[in-house]
Amino acid sequence: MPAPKNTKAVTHPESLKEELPANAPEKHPVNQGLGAEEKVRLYRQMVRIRHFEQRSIRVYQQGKIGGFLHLYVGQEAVAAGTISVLGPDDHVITGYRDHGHALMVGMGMNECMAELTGKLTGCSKGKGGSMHYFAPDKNFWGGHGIVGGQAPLGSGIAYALKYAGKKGCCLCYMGDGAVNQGAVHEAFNLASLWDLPVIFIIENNGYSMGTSQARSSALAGSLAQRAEGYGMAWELVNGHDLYAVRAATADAVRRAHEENKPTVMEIFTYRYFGHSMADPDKTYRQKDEIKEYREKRDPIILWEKQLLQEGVLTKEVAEQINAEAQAEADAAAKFADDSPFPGVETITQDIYWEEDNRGAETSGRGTIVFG
Amino acid sequence: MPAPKNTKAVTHPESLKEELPANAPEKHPVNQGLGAEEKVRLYRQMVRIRHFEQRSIRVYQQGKIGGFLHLYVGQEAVAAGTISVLGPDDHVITGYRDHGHALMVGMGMNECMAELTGKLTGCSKGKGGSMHYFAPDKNFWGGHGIVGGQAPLGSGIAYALKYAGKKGCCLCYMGDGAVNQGAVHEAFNLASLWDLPVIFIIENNGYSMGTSQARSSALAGSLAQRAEGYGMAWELVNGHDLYAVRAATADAVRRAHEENKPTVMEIFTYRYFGHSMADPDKTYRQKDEIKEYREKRDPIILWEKQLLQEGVLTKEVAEQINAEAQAEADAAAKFADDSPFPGVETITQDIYWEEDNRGAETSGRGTIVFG
Amino acid sequence: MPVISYREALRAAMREELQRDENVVIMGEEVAQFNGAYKVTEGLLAEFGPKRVVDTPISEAGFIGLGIGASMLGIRPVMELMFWSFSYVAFDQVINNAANIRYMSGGQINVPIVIRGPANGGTNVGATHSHTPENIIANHPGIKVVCPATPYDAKGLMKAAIRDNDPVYVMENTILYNDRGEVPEEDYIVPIGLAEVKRAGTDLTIVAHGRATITALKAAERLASEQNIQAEVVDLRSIRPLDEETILESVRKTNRVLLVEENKPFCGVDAQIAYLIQSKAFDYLDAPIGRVSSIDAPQIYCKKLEDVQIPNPDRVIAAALEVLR
Amino acid sequence: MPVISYREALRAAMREELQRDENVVIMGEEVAQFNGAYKVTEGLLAEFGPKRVVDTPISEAGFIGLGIGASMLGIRPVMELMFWSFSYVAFDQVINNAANIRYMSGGQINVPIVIRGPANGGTNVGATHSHTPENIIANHPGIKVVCPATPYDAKGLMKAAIRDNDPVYVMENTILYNDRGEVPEEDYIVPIGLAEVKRAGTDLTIVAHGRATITALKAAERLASEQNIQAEVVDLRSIRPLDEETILESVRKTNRVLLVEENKPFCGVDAQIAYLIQSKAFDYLDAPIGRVSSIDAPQIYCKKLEDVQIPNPDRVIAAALEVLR
Ligand SMILES: Cc1ncc(C[n+]2csc(CCOP(=O)(O)OP(=O)(O)O)c2C)c(N)n1
Ligand SMILES: Cc1ncc(C[n+]2csc(CCOP(=O)(O)OP(=O)(O)O)c2C)c(N)n1
Ligand SMILES: [Mg+2]
Ligand SMILES: [Mg+2]
Repeated sequence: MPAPKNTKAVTHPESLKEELPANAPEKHPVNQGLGAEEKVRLYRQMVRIRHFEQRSIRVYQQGKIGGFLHLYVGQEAVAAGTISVLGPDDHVITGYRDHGHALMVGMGMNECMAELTGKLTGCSKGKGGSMHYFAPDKNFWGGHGIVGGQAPLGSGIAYALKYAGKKGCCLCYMGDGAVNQGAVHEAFNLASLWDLPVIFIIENNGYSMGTSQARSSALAGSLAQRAEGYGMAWELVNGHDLYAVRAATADAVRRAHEENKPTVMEIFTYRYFGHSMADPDKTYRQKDEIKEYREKRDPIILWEKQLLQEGVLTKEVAEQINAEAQAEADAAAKFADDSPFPGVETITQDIYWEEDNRGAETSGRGTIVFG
Repeated sequence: MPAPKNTKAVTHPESLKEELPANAPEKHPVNQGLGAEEKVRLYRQMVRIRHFEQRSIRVYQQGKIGGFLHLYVGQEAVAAGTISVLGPDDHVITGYRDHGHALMVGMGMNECMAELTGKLTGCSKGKGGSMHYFAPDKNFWGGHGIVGGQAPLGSGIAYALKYAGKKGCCLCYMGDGAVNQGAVHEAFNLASLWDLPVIFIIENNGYSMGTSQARSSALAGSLAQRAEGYGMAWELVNGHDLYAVRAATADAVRRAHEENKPTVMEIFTYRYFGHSMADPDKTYRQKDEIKEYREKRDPIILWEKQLLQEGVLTKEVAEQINAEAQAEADAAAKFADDSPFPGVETITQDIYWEEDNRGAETSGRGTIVFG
Repeated sequence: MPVISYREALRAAMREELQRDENVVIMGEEVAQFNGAYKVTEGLLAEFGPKRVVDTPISEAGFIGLGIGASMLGIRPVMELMFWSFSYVAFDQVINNAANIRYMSGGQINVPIVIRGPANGGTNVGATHSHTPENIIANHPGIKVVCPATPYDAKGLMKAAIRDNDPVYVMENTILYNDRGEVPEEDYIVPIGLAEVKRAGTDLTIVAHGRATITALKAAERLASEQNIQAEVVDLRSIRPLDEETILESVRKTNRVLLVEENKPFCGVDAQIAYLIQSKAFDYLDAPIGRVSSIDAPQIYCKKLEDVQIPNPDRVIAAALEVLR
Repeated sequence: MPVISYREALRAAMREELQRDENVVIMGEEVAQFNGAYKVTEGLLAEFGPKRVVDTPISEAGFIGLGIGASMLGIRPVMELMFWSFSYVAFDQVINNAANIRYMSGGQINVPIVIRGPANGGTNVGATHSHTPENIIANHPGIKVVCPATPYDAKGLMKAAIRDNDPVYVMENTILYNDRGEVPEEDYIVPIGLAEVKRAGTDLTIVAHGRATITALKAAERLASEQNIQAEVVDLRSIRPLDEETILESVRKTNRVLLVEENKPFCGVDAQIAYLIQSKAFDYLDAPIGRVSSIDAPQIYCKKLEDVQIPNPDRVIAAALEVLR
């Protein structure tokens, strides 16, 4: 087993007080090779995620989105950093807090916003909703609502890649609370036993709904350290630092591509909003804690500072990028508004491939769908 | 986390070549305090388990037992060693390979044999069978057929003991293959998070059906070491040595009683027969391996030798004990033979407590059972 | 009588039983410090403390199995599933361990556990979160299943469930949580296994359970005012045990039946009721039994369509008229 | 035509599909090196090697979820559950992930997985190992369920299942594994969603599936020889999609119906069939629909009683005579 680099346990809110020791991630080849344009592009991508979500809050408050809306605000560097190092044969699957990943794999704000409002133009034709975005054409396999349920699927995607002889891997995201689901443990064992190119990414934002990590998980040091029990490599990562996220991901991707070996990455991050829009966020953490993270650890502010310092970004360009992202989000909201709802007949479509593609050669005649 | 004593990885068939390092378990207080009579009693108990099971093979071959019959032969020191250190508030739960535990908690051969043949006089009135023995009056909560499904139950028994303020614990047994079930992982986390007095005992006999441990479990060192990921104490134990089993169990029981802390014990043992009577045992291990274990590691032979050496047992007494056990098993087979089958009316009994105990004050009137 | 919400009624039941019996423990995700994902358990931690009201990790198989184990020794756990949909990750524990241990032990052990939480669609959360498993769970002997439709029944059935010595699964409905109704302050239970005629009528029997009862009652009012049709509405309340007699009595009176449920139709509860009625009241039937269920597709996200997918008064009325044709 | 066993028929189907399509993978506990717990996959590892025939740890949720994930990318996994009873520890994967992903993705993804294994009682292994979940699984739209009763159907349905682009769950029966029958060597499939009249008759329709079909056929022979009653036996073969037309056609001819299944009765498949028949052939029914299911208790261990609990020809004949009274 490769020796893990950061074995120090850092949990919330300690990660506020003390940053994870980092091995000069900016010097990592994956970051060294980054051009100015790409750095600004990463900034733009994070900003777009944030504006999309902030705009979705308003759409929700207007009553146009029902059900759940789990915001990613504060966690942008995780999706941006991890997905930005992927190649054409690398794939992504995640839980219900999926907007950031969706935009990063290249889904458009329009189809994403329209999905939230249940419109026909949504990425899932209004059938999946916020928790269930999908874009297989962009190697994005969802958006899954059952906590931890995507872990076996992610291993399966990796299995298929290996089976087909691709040099690819699957990033499989989950929350800190998800790690206590049985399916995750079974997926860990299978991934390590069969040498699958899957990277389990624990987005540790300190809480599962209203439960702090300390109240949900028994630990020796960190959640990722459980990987040791399966002989799997693991890593703790500062999720507020884009360079750090990219560096660690690049190492894990290399391990997957070259050795077909899985990794568990635990990325420390933070969500500013409640668990979902339905969470009044009053019982389980202090407003001060949120404020401190916002001020000291905001991944976008930190990256902006970094780029300003490096001289690849100016205040003006940053403002312009923000203005464009806001305009794009506004346009997406309008697009969603203007889009039609799906017709009643769609309720019974997309259930079975064989029904949707029924032709002369389809031989079954059973009644599949009845009203 | 208490430092585990044996961190050396020993898996089958290495455990044949090399014994686990032991810290002179015979000197452990729990063994030092053992009188001659008690030592002979332990011998008798192991011998009784073996004769019961060997007799059950004949009953099976006579066609009087159907379904599954999972034999414990070879593993006797595990049940004998662990259960012999328990007190009145300590409880036991296990999987389907449950005959050894059942006899050790004090269940009679008669009710056990009659259960195998589906008789009314069986411990579960012929309703549970080989995999589902129960004796709550003896703190024995089964006998469970779904691999790993008993792990949460065992934690729950420990939870109840703690809730009621008892100084007791629950021994929860499972096989080496069971550790890869999600429910086991969830139970591990809960037990450690909530400080439950449960002792998970992995009876590592090297195989889950026809799958060697190496083909089912990804490991750093040992299965028990996974406990570390939950901040739980763990221990590797030589299951062929009764003193070693007792010493390690006594430590874990103390930890449970005094600190309300769980432990994972991995006990190396071996089964001589196939997975169940239905297993032709031809594909996954060599006959030589079985022979070597039988000759070099048989827990009963080793204990007999030990006691002969200590001078607390003579060849004659040993033979007499064997003869008595055999006679007892023969009598149990006859008892089972002579016992009546349950009547058809019993099919719909024992489903609901409220039905079985329906009285004037029972207010529901719904039809619960229909033919 | 005080008028309180369905949510408050459930909470009152739990509070009273926590007071009455020191072995009652409330357990589940976010039930304690967060005051419940739907605030059903609000205030219970403050009143009873952390020994009696316990937050769990997201480990449904683990904590439900733990509750079953504890119940074998006499603890009476009342476990919240944030959604009954999540019973699918704990299905083995929910079925095998809760339903079979009494039987397999020849009656030596009983499992007095309650599992409760919402089991409904209609809240715009998509297919994974909108299962209504009363039928698939009630398929298994050894388990009891109740689906209260009103605050009165919610409290009475919950108290009966907690006192019951068998596993009782209470399937609530988030859309009903704010519904208000009269609920006595005195101790009472609604016996498990008793249906109730929620509206008397002569022309047609509508059998429903859970929120479908409310839908059926609305439809019945409109049938009366708009069409002068008097529908009798039988609320099952308890799915298993099932009160066959109350159903059959009504059918023998009206001779026409419409079954309404929010379940998916294939092998739904109403399939069983249809079998029952044709089997035991065949000669009383003047027309085929009608049925309104959720449209047979995974639950759709789009709220506008989900409101069509789930039975609504319009669909019930149309089906009733069909049965009366 | 060669006469082979049900077991061999299943194996032949898998072997032929392994040869035909390099994306077909056999996976499950003990399917490879051990040659299958029931020897259904015997010889496949030797013939196709460890890339195509894969042993798994005892992690049903894990490996079935893995299979579903792989199937989204075009692998066609044929997963063995040693018992369908063990689907309960994988229920979330079996239902939510397999049945809903196509729908929730707006049709962008399909899940061409097959899950197969025995789903039956009658083998003296007790309640936890004797579930027959065809009804509870078929309750969920998005899934297909088939229950072959003969070697011919076993091979034809298995091949159809593997070629199908949707999740198809094949529920076999250990007691049938040694049954022998004629099975063509040429390539053929039995279309999913087609019932078959396995015995023509005029006096009574018996609808059955799985091993209950064999029981029904035995009963029908005895009814003919002992009572001169000609029963028509309709074998559903496919539970979902359900071939309503074949059932209704038979009912319209005989006007009397008996439903036989090994399932527990409450919300069983036959509850749904009863609803269907009374709904669409109400005027053709001369008597209430009869029903024989397993006696409604957890599966009993005692073999002598289990043989009574499960439908047998005696019980079927008695019920048939009742329907014909
Ligand atoms: C099996 C299951 N149990 C419970 C839930 C309800 N639920 C949704 S998200 C969540 C908290 C998850 O927390 P975490 O894994 O830390 O992810 P985060 O929300 O912080 O991103 C819970 C309890 C669910 N969706 N699935
Ligand atoms: C969930 C589940 N999957 C599969 C099985 C079938 N099965 C019974 S025992 C067994 C092997 C278990 O091996 P192990 O845990 O090592 O225990 P051992 O039999 O060696 O005592 C299997 C696969 C089962 N009973 N339950
Ligand atoms: Mg979290
Ligand atoms: Mg083993």
